[in-house]
Parts: sequence; structure tokens; C-alpha cells
Amino acid sequence: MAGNSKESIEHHIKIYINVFISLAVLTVVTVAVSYLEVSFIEAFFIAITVATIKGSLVLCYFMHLISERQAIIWLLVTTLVAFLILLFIPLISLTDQVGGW
Amino acid sequence: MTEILQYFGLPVGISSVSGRIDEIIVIVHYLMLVLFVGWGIFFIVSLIKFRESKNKKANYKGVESHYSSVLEGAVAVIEIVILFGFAFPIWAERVNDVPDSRDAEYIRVIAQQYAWNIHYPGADGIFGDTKVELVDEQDNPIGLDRNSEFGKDDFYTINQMHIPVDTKIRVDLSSKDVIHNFKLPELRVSQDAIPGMTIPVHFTATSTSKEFLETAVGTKREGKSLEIACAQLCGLGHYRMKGYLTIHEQEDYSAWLEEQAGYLEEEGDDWGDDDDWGDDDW
Amino acid sequence: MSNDHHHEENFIQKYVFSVDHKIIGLQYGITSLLFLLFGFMLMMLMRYQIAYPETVIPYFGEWLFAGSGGVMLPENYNTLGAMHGTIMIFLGVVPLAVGAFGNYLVPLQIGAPDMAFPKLNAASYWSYFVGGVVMMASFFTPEGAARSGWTSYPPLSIFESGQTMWLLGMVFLITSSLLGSMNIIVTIVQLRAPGLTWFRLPFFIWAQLVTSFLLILAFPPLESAAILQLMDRLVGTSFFLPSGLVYAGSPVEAYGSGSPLLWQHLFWFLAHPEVYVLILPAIGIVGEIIANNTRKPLWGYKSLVYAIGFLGFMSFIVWAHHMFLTGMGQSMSAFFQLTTMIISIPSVVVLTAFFISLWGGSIRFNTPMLFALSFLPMFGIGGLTGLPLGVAASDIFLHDTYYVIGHFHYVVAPGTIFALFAGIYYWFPKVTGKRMSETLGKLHFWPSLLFMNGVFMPMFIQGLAGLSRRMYDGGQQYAHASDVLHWNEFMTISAFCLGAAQIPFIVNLIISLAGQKSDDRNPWKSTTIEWSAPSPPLPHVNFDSSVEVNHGPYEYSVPGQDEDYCPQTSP
Amino acid sequence: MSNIPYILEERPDTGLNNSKLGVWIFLASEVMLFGGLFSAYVFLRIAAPEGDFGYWGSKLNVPMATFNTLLLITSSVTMVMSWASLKLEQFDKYKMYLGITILCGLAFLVVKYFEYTSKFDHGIYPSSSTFMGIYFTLTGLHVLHIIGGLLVLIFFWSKQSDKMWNEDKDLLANRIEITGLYWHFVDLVWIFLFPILYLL
Ligand code: HEA
Ligand code: HEA
Ligand code: CUA
Ligand SMILES: [Cu+2]
Repeated sequence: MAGNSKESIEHHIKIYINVFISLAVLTVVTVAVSYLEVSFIEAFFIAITVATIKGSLVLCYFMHLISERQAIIWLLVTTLVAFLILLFIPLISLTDQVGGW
Repeated sequence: MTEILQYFGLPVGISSVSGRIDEIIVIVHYLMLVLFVGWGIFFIVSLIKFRESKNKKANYKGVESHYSSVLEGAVAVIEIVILFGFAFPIWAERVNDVPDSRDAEYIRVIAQQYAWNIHYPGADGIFGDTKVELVDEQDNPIGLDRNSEFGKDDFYTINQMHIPVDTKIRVDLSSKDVIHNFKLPELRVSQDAIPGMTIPVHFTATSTSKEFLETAVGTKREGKSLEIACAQLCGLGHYRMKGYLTIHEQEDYSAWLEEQAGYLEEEGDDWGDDDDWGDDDW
Repeated sequence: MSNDHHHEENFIQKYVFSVDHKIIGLQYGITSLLFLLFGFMLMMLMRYQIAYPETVIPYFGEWLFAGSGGVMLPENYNTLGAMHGTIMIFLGVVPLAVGAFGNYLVPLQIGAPDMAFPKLNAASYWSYFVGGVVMMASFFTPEGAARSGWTSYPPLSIFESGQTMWLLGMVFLITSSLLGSMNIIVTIVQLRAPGLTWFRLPFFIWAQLVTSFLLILAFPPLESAAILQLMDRLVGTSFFLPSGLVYAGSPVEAYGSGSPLLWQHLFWFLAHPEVYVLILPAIGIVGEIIANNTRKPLWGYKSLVYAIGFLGFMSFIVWAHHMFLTGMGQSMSAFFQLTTMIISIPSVVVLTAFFISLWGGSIRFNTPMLFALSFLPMFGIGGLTGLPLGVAASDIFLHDTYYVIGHFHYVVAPGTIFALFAGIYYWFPKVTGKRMSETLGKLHFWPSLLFMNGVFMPMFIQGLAGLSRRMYDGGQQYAHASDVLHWNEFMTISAFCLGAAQIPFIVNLIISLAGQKSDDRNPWKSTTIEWSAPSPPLPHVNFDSSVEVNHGPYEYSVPGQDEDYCPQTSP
Repeated sequence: MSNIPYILEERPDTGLNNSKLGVWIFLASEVMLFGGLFSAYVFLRIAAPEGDFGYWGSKLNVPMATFNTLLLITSSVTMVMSWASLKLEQFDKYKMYLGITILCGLAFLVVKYFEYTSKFDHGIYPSSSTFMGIYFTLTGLHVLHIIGGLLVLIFFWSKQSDKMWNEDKDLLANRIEITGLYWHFVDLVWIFLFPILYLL
């Protein structure tokens, strides 16, 4: 990662604490929302959005992805694409079926 | 153009789609042949022309033109034409134009290790309910509920499928245990029977068993009629999971249906346990 | 030798638990060749049964199938089929192509002292070894080995016996491949010698790189699928079991609500990229050998690289062409037919480039080159017969017939296996410092070529006749197959002759090993970096001088130079 | 073996060192490993009878899982803090933060143990329903990852780290960074497991 000087590390530590607080708050939020009476679709989108935000925070700051080399980013983008393919195409096959379950 | 395939063992096609499926098999094979022969000639010529003993010094640059990209483009275009012109329409008809019970002979096929249960709806044209709890391999392999509203006149056979010629047939395919594949090679029909799913298959036979047997006279196949093959590994008996298909003229088919209905009245509830399971010992 | 620790390595450290990529490569190579031989033997038993169903198998029958008086039973046949497929693919070809060739050659061809993570490398081999032992042990368990095909479709695989060991073995094999390919990627990216830019990499390295990416991204889903199937078998879950099943006369006691199709998706998500894992290293080897023996650069090097990169990416979105008959609707099938046709284009590009490379060359017909050349038409046949399978309408008839068996054996047997043979002949002098006999090599090549075609060509005819695969009795039950059954005997005899044709190869290996060592580092007059190392390369450091790269990979017959080759490392 | 280049220092043209690249590739394969299971979860959920997953999901203990989530988040931040302390050359702080990380990990396992046993006590097993099956599989695999990570962490907390600290500070920092990446990934997986298993 870039910038390993003392000051930048100390600056990082502040960021880590902030990220930690956000993660904790978001966890409480997502649990709280799950007790609300919302439709499944809404609950689904809220939960996944919150999880994605939390995940991105961990990735970007704890795992330093935000200042990581392009090569790593591309590796992860490729992986993400493969993952999405694996996730969605089988699902399409559930809806695009002759006959039923 | 499809006759050529017969020399390579393809069985005579006797359904309304077999012509088109054979056609696409042949077209693709011609494409393959052209590519193979074309490149084959180039290959052999280069091997002979540029062997070490004849051509001492290699040419650093080699071929400089880029005609090969044209060739690659042409292959791509032909493939696209094959897909959009032939393959997609056939598939669309296969999966989208499934006839409903009013327009077709409606039959259920329930596969199991290692037999085909053929379930006919009887005179009312509607299937009775089937229930897992009622399944009894001896007396009621498909778990038919005789007391359900439409179940009284249903009958089923084991490994014996009878259908009328020139009539749309709709088969609802399911499986009791593992995955099988319902294959009628001469009708170019094949479909996996997947447990938990009911998959409709439809086809129209264009000649009767009798007519078919006449075409086989004098070949190794003489005297052997149509069969239902299982084309998916389904266990130890996979290789002998064979049913028989009989295609009747319309009148004969009606007569056969009546005959079956007659048995049903004679034998009451015990009906069905004396069916043959094929001619091989079980 | 590294200068900081000078201790002598004892035999065990040096040859068994070694961390030197060359030793590990050799370990991989020997183990996987033995597995290939074993897989081949299983197949010969099957072929005997197909040609002469339910007769006593001569010599071995009484011993192998004692319970039935020497006759193979359906359960034996299914076991042999499943294990032949598994062993050939997961224990034979992949470890040979990636584990042995990749391990041995990648560091050498990029001028590196070793793999990036030597200990991980050893771990990868030993995980493979354990996986192999588990698979072998499964033959001797009371349940027997797997017998649901190498595809292990549930629900059959959940009800049938033997599957548990297979799944456990797969978990080890997958882990091994993951560790190995991780290592290869890092090595290629990080340890290239100074001056070795991306487009100076030999084509073989590109092939290994793409292959490793396929392994990294495609293998883990099979691992998860294997875990799910293990749960179904051992813990009683029902991921792959729908509700309302009746097995062997009684209702299946499981919660239900699972889906057999889920397995097929997860399995083929791996297994289609897997087939490119089988073919890409082979293509890489063939490229190297063609360039060397035509004495001219590979034609269209860059387009070759782009083609296999594209091939790698596309291989993730074609898998459902194995599932056309599972009741797929119009849009799914259209999508997968389209992608399947698209993926055939880069293969055509690769083959075309190889063909054009021949034009204008000065072609030497030595044994490696013969194998490499025959790869082209043989892979051509295999690849071309993939097309009618990729068109769903014709796949309706051809699915799960011998046509499919013919298709993929043409790509893996006279395709990949031939390329691997070519590689063995080609790099043998580097590995041992000795040469293999050309006479015996040709005695290996010509009969192999002949009998390969003798085994596999009739499969297309049988397949067009509709003969199903995985038939214990070779298809005798079915009327529609009666026209083509007479081929079975011919094919079986060819298979046995094919086996006999391997004897010169084994003899050749043995006598060449005993032969005279030569000082010639570069007997083929090749340009790539591995040939500038001593033969065999030095333990742990490979090269005896520092490597610096100044040229592209295939600078043969450069105009204006006296020598007809210009090594990458020459100034 | 010491002649393998770029173990610690970055290769100029790629800007990476070997272990950094290696661990990211490893994580990519882990994404696909859990990806296969996530994909299975979604597939099975959609194929299952309406409401089946929701019904069984409501049997899980949300407060316990929330607590576990917080534990893992905490362990993640202390993990990265321990790495930063190394960079600041504060070895004692490093040990303290790493210790907290390990404790959080262990606490996670303890909570998980109580969650599992309370399910078993109520007669709920993986075979009870498809949801429970995938729940136990996903969390079980995750727990295995935690255990693996803990073993590594404990190794770096043991006397071994003092030795490494004295011999090669950069190597230790690098190893901790790599381990940290893995540990954060395990946390990341949990961040997604938590809502899809417990909340939806
Ligand atoms: C190395 C292995 C490998 C390779 C490279 C391929 C390559 C291809 N495969 Fe194959 N395939 C398998 C291994 C492989 N396959 C296996 C193992 C199975 C069966 C699994 C099982 O069910 O057990 C299978 C099954 C299989 C099926 C499923 C069939 C079924 O079950 O019904 C399909 C369907 O689309 C298919 C298609 C293709 C296509 C379109 C290609 C394309 O990539 C091919 C592209 C290549 C070309 C188009 C050739 C180009 C060459 C030329 C143009 C020049 C030729 C001329 C001369 C040389 C003179 N394959
Ligand atoms: C890489 C994969 C691979 C390879 C190389 C082969 C090679 C061969 N296979 Fe195989 N086969 C499969 C993968 C492979 N197969 C798969 C996946 C299936 C499907 C299984 C299933 O249905 O589930 C299958 C199924 C299959 C069947 C169909 C069975 C059935 O459906 O019932 C048949 C039938 O003839 C067959 C035959 C052969 C033959 C004759 C060879 C020959 O080409 C063999 C040639 C082998 C050699 C030439 C070995 C050479 C090695 C040496 C000589 C080593 C030397 C050793 C030392 C020096 C130590 N195979
Ligand atoms: Cu039923 Cu094969
Ligand atoms: Cu495929």
C-alpha cells in the first residue's frame, strides 16, 4: 500500500476507528430494520444494500483496496463478474423452464 | 440432402420434426467437412512443400496477408445463420408450442428405475390424482388415486406406449427417483425426466409401426420395432431400461384404448399387475 | 545453491519432500503418468465388456470379478466408467499438464530460480497425492468406488454407494489445483526475468496463465458443490433432492425441496472451463514445438494470446450446453447456443494461426513435431464435432450418445494426450540431459495415431445411430443400435493395439534414462530461456548465470543472421 | 530459496510483492467458494415452497448473531490496528491488539457453539429443512475459516513473533498484513451471511 510514513499511518488509524464506528452503527441499523414491518422485497433490498456498504468499507479501508494497485482491482473485478454469472444464470434457468416444479 | 446420413447409421426419421433435425445435422456436418478438407489440404500441402529437405531456410515473415481473418469471419457468419435460421426456430417450436390437452393426445410418462410407466387419462381425458403414499411397486407403481374425481377411468401400462399416427402427442414427463432420459430415437425426441419436475414433450409420428418395420426389411434391424430408450445414466439397470412404442392407425388406437378400458372393468382395482416388463428377465 | 544455509539435503528432503519446483514437477509427472496408465487399464476392461458383453474376461476376470466367476457386473462397469473419467481428467491430464509441465517449465521459461511459493508448491503436490490415495482406496472399501459417472448427477449419486470417497478425494484434488495455480500466476506475474515483457513471454506461459485463472475461478464452485453433496449423503440434508421421491419402492425420507439441477449448474460451471484447462496447456506445448521445428516465428503471436484470453473468459458462460435437455426454455438455450458458437471462433483462430505458421517454414519431422502436428487435425475433428453438439436442435438427437464420447475423446486423447507426449519428447533432454530414441519414438507415434482413430472414429457412426453411452452391454438391448454394434469389436481391438503401441514409449523412457548424458544444452536449437540453463537445471537456482532477456520468444531465421535462431537471452 | 525475488520488496513494474498478489488470488478463489454456496442458497430459496426459508429462518437467534457480528467487526479493526502498530514500531501494542483479535475470534466460536447446541437441543438439525441445511453448511464452512485464521493468529502471537520481530521486522509486518487480509475477508463473508441467513 502507498504511504507508509508515520504520519500517514497515524492518519489511517483515525480512519480505522471511524470505519469501525460506521460498521457498528450499520449493524444496528440493519437489525433494527428487520424488526420493521416491510415487504420482503423492501427488506431484501435494505439488507443487501447495508451489507454491501459494510462490505465495501471493510474492503476499501481495512483491506486497503482503495489505494491498491490496478492489477488487484482487475483481479477482483474479474472474480466479481464470475461470481455474478454463477449467481444469476442458474436463477434465470429457474424461470426459463419448460414445465414446472 | 438428409439421405446421406442414413449411410452413417442414423435411423429413419418418422416424426414431424425429424426432417428438420436431420437437416441441421447434415448442414453442420457439411460446414465441418468444408473446414476440415480445406484446412486439411492446406496442411498437407505445407508439410510437403516446406519439409526441411526441400526448404532449407525458413521464411521469417511467413504468410503476410490476412485473408485468414476473412475465413474466421465467414465461419462466424455461417454459425450465426445456422443458429438463427434453423436451430432457434426448431427449439422455439419444441418448447413454446406445447399443445394443451384439447389439441393433443395427452399422456403422462413416469420414469423409474428401470421402467417406463405410461399413464393414460381414460375416457374423460383428464388424469386422476397420483400420490406418493399410494405408490406400491406391485399394484400401483404410479400411486394413482382411484377415488379421485378423474381417476376412475385412468389406466396405465408398463413399458408399453401406444400412440396414434399423424396426431399431436403431448407427453408430460416426470420421474419417481433419479434422472432418466426419455428418448425415441426414430422420432428424434429426447428429454430428461427430472425428479421434482414435470416437463412437457410433444411430437407427431408420421408413420405407423407397421410401415416403419417395412422400411427395415432386409437390414439388421428387421423385425425389431420402435423402442423407448433411456439415455441418461440412472443406475445399474440403465442399460436395460427399455420400453416399447407402438404407433397405430387412428382406428386401431381407439380399439386399443377400448380394450384397455375393458380390462379395467374386468379386473377392478387389481388391474395392472400382470403387465409385461419387457422380454428380458427382470 | 543459496549461500545462507549450506546444509546438505538428505535423500528424503531432496526427492520426497522437496520444495524444488523441478523435483515437484517430476513427482507430478511420474504420478500422473502412472494414473494415466491405470485409467487406461480400467478402460480396457470396459472395452472388453462392451465388445464381448457378459463373457468371462480372460486372465484377469477370475481375479478381479471373483464374485461373479470372472464376468463383469453392471456395478463394476459403472464404477469403471466413473473412475476412468475421473482418473483421466483429475488425476491424469490436469496434474500432468498443469502440475508437471507447468511446474517444471514455467520458472525455467521465464528465467526464475523457482516458483514464488516453494512450500505451497510441495503442499499442492501432497494434496494431490492424498486425493489420489483416497480415490484409489475407494476401490477397496466395502462400498466400492463411485459409480454414478464422472458427472455424479444427483439424485442417483446420493442413492448409489461409493460416492462419499469420491467427493472427499475431489476436495483434496481441487485444493491441490488451487494451490498450484495460485503459485503459477504469482510466479508468472512476479518472477519474470529482467527484460521479459508480457509480449516476450513464450506462448506456453500465456496458456498456463489463462489455465491457472480458469482453475482459480472455476474449481471452487465444484468444491462447494462437493460439500453440499457430502452433506446430502452424510448428514441427511436434501439440497439435491426434491420432495416426493420414491426410491426402490419406498418413499425417500428427506425434507425435500432441493433441486437436482442445482448440482448440474455448479458442476458444469466448473467442468466446462475444466475442458479448456485440459486443452490450453496442450495448445501451448504444440505452439512451442511448431515454432521450433518450423524454424520460424509463430504466426499471429498476439492474436493467439488474445484468442486464448477470450477463450478463457467465454468458457465461463457456455456451461449449460451440457444441459440442453434438462427442459431449458427458449432464451436460456438461445443464449448458450450463441455463446457456444462464439467460443468456437477463438479455437478456429488458434488452429488457423498454427496452420499458417507452417507455411514458409523449414519443417523438421522429429518425434515431438510429429505428435504436435497430428494434434492439429485430431483436435480439429474433436472441435468440429463439438459444433453439432452446441446446436441444441441437433443435440436433441446426439446428446449422451457415443457421438459425445467421440467428440471429447478426439480432443483429449489424440489431442491433449498427444500434445503431452510431444512435450515429453521435446523437454526430455532438458530434464535429464539425455535424448530419447527417435526410432522408438516413431514406433510409438504411427501406431498410436492409427489406433486412436480406430477407437474413436467409429464412435461418430455409432453416435449418429443413436447408441447411448454408459451401456453395460454396449447397447445390445436396443434395436436402433443393431446396425452399428459390429463396430464394437473393431474398436476394442484397436484400443488393445493402442495399448500395445505405448510399449515403445515406456521402453524408450527407460533406456533413454540409462543412456549417455550429453553436454549440449540446446539440442533442438531453440530460442526460449529454459534452453540456456544446464541440463538438468541446477537445484533451486536453475541457471548458472544471470538471465537477461533481449528478444521475443520465437526469433527463428531472422533475416541477416547466420544462425537460424536467436535465443531470447542472447545480447 | 532465499534467492526468490520480490518476497517483501515490490516488483517495480507490477508494484506488488509475491505474497500480496498470492493472498488476493487466494481470496478470489475463496470468493468463488462461498460464491458457489451463495448461489446455491439463492437458487434453493427461489425453488423452495413460498415462505419456507422465512419460516425456518425465524427460528435463528438474531441477538446472538448481532453480537457475533459486532465481535467480528471489532476483531477486524483490532487486526488492522495491530498491523499499524507494527508499522509504528510499537511491538507491545501489536501484541495487545492481536490478543484482542484472538479473543474476539474465540468468543465468536463460543457464541456459535451455544447457537448450534441450542438448535440441536430443540431437535433442529441440518436435515430438518433445506434452510437449516444451507445455514449449517454456510456457517460451518465459515467457522472452519475462523478456526484456520485463529491458528495463524495464535502463531503470530506466540513467542515466534518476538523472534521474527528481532530478526526481520519487515517480514513480520508483511505476514501480518497478509493474515489481516484473510481475516478481514472472513469478516466480510460474515457481513453477508448475517443478513441473508438471520434477517431475511
Ligand atoms: C479438452 C476438452 C474439450 C474441448 C476443447 C471441447 C471443445 C468444445 N466442445 Fe466439448 N466436451 C468435452 C470436452 C471438450 N470439448 C467433454 C469432456 C464433454 C462431455 C462431458 C460429459 O458429458 O461427460 C464435452 C461435451 C460437449 C457438449 C455437450 C454434449 C452433450 O452432452 O450433449 C457440447 C455441446 O455444445 C460441446 C461443445 C464443444 C464445443 C463447441 C467446443 C469448441 O470449443 C470447439 C472449437 C474447435 C473447433 C471449432 C475446431 C477448429 C478447427 C478447425 C477449423 C480446423 C480443422 C481442420 C483441420 C485440422 C484439417 N462439448
Ligand atoms: C482426459 C480424459 C480422457 C482420456 C485421455 C481418455 C482416454 C480414453 N478413453 Fe475415455 N472417458 C473420459 C475421459 C478420457 N478418456 C471421460 C470423462 C469419460 C466419461 C465417463 C463417464 O461416462 O462418466 C470417458 C468415457 C470413455 C468411454 C465410454 C464409456 C461409456 O460411456 O460406457 C470409452 C469407451 O470406449 C472410453 C475410451 C477411452 C479410450 C480408448 C481412451 C484412450 O485414448 C486411452 C489412451 C491412453 C493412453 C494412450 C495412456 C497413455 C499413457 C501411458 C502409456 C503412460 C505411460 C506410463 C508411464 C511411463 C509410467 N472412455
Ligand atoms: Cu433410466 Cu437410464
Ligand atoms: Cu462444454
